[in-house]
Amino acid sequence: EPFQVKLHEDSFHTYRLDAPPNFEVEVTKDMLMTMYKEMSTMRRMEMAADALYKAKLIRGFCHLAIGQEAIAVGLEHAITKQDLVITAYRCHPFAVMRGGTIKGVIGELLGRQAGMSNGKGGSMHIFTPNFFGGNGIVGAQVPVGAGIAFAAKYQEKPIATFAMYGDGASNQGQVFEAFNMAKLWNLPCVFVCENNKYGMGTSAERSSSNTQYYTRGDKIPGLQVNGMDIIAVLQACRFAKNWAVSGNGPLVMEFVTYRYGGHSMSDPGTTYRTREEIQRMRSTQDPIRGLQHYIEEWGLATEEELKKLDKQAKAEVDEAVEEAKASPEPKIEDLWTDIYYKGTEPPFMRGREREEVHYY
Amino acid sequence: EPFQVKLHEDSFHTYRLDAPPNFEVEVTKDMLMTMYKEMSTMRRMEMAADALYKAKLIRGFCHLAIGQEAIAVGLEHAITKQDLVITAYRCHPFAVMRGGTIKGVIGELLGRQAGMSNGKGGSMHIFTPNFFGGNGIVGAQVPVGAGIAFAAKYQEKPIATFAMYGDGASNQGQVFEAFNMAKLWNLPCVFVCENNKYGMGTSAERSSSNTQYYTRGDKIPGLQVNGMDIIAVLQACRFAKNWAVSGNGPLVMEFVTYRYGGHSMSDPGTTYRTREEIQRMRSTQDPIRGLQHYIEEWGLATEEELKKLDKQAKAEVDEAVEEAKASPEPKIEDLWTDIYYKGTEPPFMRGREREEVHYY
Amino acid sequence: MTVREALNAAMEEEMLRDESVFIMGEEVARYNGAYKGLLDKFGEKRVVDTPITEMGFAGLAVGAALAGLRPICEFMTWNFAMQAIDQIVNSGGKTYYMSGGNVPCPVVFRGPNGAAAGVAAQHSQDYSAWYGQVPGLKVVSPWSAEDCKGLLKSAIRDPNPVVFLENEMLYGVSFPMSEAALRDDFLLPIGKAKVEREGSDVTIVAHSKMVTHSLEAAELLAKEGIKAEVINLRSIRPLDIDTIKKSVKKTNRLVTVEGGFPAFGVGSEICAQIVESEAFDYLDAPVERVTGADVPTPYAKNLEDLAFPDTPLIVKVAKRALYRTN
Amino acid sequence: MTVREALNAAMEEEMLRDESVFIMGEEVARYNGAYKGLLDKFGEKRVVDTPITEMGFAGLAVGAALAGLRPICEFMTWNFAMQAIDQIVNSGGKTYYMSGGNVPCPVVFRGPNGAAAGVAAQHSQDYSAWYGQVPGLKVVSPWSAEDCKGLLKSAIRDPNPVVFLENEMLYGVSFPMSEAALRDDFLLPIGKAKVEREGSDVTIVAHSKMVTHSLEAAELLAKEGIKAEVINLRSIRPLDIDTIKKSVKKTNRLVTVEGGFPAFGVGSEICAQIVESEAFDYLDAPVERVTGADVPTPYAKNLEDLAFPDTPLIVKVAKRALYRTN
Ligand SMILES: Cc1ncc(C[n+]2csc(CCOP(=O)(O)OP(=O)(O)O)c2C)c(N)n1
Ligand SMILES: Cc1ncc(C[n+]2csc(CCOP(=O)(O)OP(=O)(O)O)c2C)c(N)n1
Ligand SMILES: [Mg+2]
Ligand SMILES: [Mg+2]
Repeated sequence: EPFQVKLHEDSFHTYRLDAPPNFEVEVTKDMLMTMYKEMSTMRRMEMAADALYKAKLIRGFCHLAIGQEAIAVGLEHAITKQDLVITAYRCHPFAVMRGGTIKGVIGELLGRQAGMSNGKGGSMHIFTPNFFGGNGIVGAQVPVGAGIAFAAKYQEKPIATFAMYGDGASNQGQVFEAFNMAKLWNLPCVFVCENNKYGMGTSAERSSSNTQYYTRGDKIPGLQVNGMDIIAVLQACRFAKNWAVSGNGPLVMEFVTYRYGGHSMSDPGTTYRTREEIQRMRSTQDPIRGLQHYIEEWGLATEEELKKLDKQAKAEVDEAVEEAKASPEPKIEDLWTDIYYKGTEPPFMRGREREEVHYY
Repeated sequence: EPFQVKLHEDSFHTYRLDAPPNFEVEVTKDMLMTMYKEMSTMRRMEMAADALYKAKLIRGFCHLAIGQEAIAVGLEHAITKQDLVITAYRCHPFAVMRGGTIKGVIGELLGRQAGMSNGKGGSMHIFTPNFFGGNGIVGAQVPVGAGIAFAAKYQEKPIATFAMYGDGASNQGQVFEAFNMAKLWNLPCVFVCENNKYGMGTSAERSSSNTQYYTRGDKIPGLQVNGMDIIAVLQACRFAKNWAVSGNGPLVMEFVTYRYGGHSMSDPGTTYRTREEIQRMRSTQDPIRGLQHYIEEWGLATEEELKKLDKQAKAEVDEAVEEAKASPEPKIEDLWTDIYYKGTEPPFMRGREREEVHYY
Repeated sequence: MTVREALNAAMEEEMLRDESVFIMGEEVARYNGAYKGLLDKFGEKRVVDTPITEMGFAGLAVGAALAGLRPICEFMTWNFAMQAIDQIVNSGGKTYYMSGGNVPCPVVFRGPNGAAAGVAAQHSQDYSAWYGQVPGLKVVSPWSAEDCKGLLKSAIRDPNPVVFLENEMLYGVSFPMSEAALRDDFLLPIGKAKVEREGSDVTIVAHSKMVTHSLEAAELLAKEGIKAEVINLRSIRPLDIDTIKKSVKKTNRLVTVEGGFPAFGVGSEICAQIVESEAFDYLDAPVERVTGADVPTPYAKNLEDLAFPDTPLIVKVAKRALYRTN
Repeated sequence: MTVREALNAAMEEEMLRDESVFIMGEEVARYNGAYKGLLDKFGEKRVVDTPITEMGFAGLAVGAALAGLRPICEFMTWNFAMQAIDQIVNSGGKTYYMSGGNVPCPVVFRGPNGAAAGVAAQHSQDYSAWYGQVPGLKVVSPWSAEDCKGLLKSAIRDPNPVVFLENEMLYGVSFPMSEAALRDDFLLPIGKAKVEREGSDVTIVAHSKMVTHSLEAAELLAKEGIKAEVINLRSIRPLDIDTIKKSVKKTNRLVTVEGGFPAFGVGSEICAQIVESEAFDYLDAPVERVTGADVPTPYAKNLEDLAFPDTPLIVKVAKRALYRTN
């Protein structure tokens, strides 16, 4: 039951690439419905986080990906569980899509034992066996991602590594250092810029002398993708994965996307951009509404059927939130675990004064 | 008595530049003779350093610019004393050309009071009022150079800043960070890559995924220059200076050059490249012989007259070496000066044990 | 006046006074308006939003300083300044010496240091001791609004590179300001500690936010008849050991308090210097260090609470220094 | 066997033992052949010359470790690692904790630390205390060839990020090797100090090159009838305070010796921990710190000589700890 759909001609732009990905995309109804449901769930999860933050149950930093759902979801449908992904702090949907759970993510945000990092990492630091976080230092994850790709090549695994970063992060010197090594050594690394137009309050043009992020890899070919169209994302990620595992070396991929909310929970998100801009993006580019439109247009499901999925998504998230809330705080002794690998700790570690000493 | 000469058509290559510098160059006999003499003197000075190092009078690191003389000398004839220059550790000729003295450089290498940094900096750290060193950390001087250009723009001074770095350094992330800010803010900064083909033992192709260094500034225009032809260097630097002061923002300039000796005194320089390669460069590309050839071809002076200049150069250097050698070591109390600006020191500083205390 | 207002006032006054002073950093100009006033007053030439390139813009600030400007280079937090630490230490801190005194570098690096609430391990480190180790740098760690105003103004005027370590959790805290501190010629000397509270029984030395806890602890101790002297260190380098020694000679007991990791920290150095000095003979109890715990900062609130000193802990340790156990 | 040979042997043995071990860094493969043998034996896949991009390749090493390899990431010197310190500390040192123990990071960062001869301020810093401050890292500072072999092998096998601080001036120095140390199963435990020379009058604790000077000093002291015990610290984190305490209880005097800056240094921490411990009561004299001077390292020989401890200085301070002045 796979069938072909055709992407809008503006979906891709290329740089030093012989040909863009095929505009004819093979999909199945199942896949599209699943992607719809997953995007809807991811949005619900982020909205739940928003509410929990406002209820003061989540502390510190919390960066939501509302508006950017097509990327985490579309990517996952194009790659396998063996492929590897790393990103920055805006990581919740990736963590869930890559083998985590909503309960695990929300639990982490709440700082509970159910959290995927046992409550020790918080919003920015969530990992799964094929997802290397969740990293708090802007840009630092990019060479780390190149290293993951280096390991894959070294171990001769036929997989791709996706190293993701933002438009703001794209100017960090270590991103260029990673590009250079990846190209020199032909690493199977896909560098992925999620260009959501702003790094905190700084618009792309004010941070980057070249805002065509897909062209910034110098000798590395580049591909710009409409990151608000999940089918374009899917097709681009299939292309990128195939590119990497075929021995072509690195690729720089740019998803043009948008975050609806502020940079983090403490940012209203409206001092450096207009409300109209946000409203326009929401109403004309939304990835979930976009896929809904396709599904309905292609007669795969009705609005009611999709609404049902939305409801399921909400129920799933609500349940996960309740479960996460029910989870206790980390055990006090866990202050001392995971500093060093179990069994290789020093004999003891010091607390805040000489009598607070933990012996292993 | 100025006259026009014509550069070889291979002297320049451009990137995102509408037109290369004019291949017709205006020169005078005086200027050419001076440049000849200066290159010859710089080479003598570096050879003197080589000998002093081998005699164990110079310690630590010592990086010589033999083979690369056309750059420091050619640049100086294209710019004014108000323009500003910063480079890495291979800095002796720049220090002299920019207002220092041979005695001051050799004195610094010997660690004497006559040294331009009073013996405290050594070979890598020599400064003048319009030359900001002499910097030991590969690549770090590039954003510093952008900052110098930033200051010039801020102060509305009609000058150019030349921020120099090597082919090895060109991969450092902070070089790209500096490019980006310079382009964003339209800084009057000329980024100058002295591509001498190797960073220590690593050839350009093994360190850089793109070895056309003049094309690595992305949106910044670039100019590649034959760095072994001092007239090409001269013309390119005039162009670059004019570019910067005309409000065009940054430029990336690459001088293709060669170092004859090892990376530093501890490197024989023959394990990672062939003796034939070095011999070929010396015999076909030498900047001093090249200028000699022009001078003789254009009938400006005879071989004997040039030999006389060489002798003068040698005598000058010999004398400076003797003077530098006669200079005493720094005063012991100077261990404590220049840590903080005079008059703003802490009341005291600690030596190696509690009784070694210096009071200001 | 809040600490944030005091910092803004210091910058504004110095920018008015000296054309060559400017501020640069991430989101210093347009974002949610922490410095909106400065941008409006001085424009984008002197209030410069940078890309997220710490190493690059710190290097740029150093270059601008070498060339005659007086940059105030802000890091969103000092954690991110780790990316720029080579520029701060090697280009900023050592050039004056290496140049034999030819090239001064009058730059201020500033931003919040240490932990904020709930921001986990990568965003919570205290760098006082690292920068404090480097000759050529001056390192300031202010506490109150008065500290911030007087010391930041001095830092901007100082011809040396100054590392200015603020505390995120103090930004919104209000402090009384003296008449003098409100004036635009108010300067505090870098390298001088301040006795915030006099006492005769035990000396508590702290810096930054830990001064708050130490004063609270002193208040609680007073209720039990213990007179604690609280010293606000203000500067990490130069370290005002004389003020501490003088106090120790009076109280004969010393407790250091800091939010950073315990090892190789501020307390360790103070302890070592006291032990080395004539004040050693005045000690009636071993020097006690209260510090952050030796763990990467955990996110969860209950663990985080155990990672940093609080008032009761200082009380407990101070009493131990007095051999009183309850 | 020289220190350089010992380091090479450690790497070669571990590379033979474990396919996932590889070495990367600037000029580790082709340049003048410090590791020529390794390149010939293991090829360019496992002996990787990198571009001069410290932050990038340190991050790459961390990533490779997270993904299951065991990288040995060499810095040409630790001074250049300042550009990479964020990757070492934040990505390398904190990920295991932040992931709740899900993502270990078995990487070794190594290279020469502290001063070499005549290389001036930017190339001479000692980073022991900085890295030593960070929970999540292990920090080793070996002295002899045996130290280097046994500790580097342990570091490579350790599932935690290890910072391995060598000394340029020791590379060419030969040390005797025990039978056991020559074997390929020779491991030394990270976190244990070694008593290099027993004595009963004064304890001298040193690390890296300062162990050489301390042993020389002990020899000279012996001629005057003073029996110095010399402890080679070997590890900076964990710091083996128990071995030091034991010695202090015997000798009642403690002198620390290091090449780094004095403030917030290794000696400061040892002093603070001793003062805090029961060993305090055994001290018959204040703890003495011998350190590098508080100056950016000068180039000129006569000044450089005054910037670092030497044997006579240690003798002098040890005698002072014994209240003997000649
Ligand atoms: C090295 C570093 N500098 C600054 C920050 C603070 N910071 C966190 S996110 C951010 C903006 C990043 O923007 P972008 O890369 O576009 O990602 P987005 O938030 O849009 O997803 C900044 C400045 C940081 N975490 N790390
Ligand atoms: C950050 C840093 N890494 C490494 C070094 C060691 N090092 C000094 S010079 C050099 C090679 C630089 O090559 P290049 O930039 O081509 O300059 P060249 O020596 O050819 O003039 C290296 C690796 C250093 N000084 N700083
Ligand atoms: Mg963004
Ligand atoms: Mg080179």
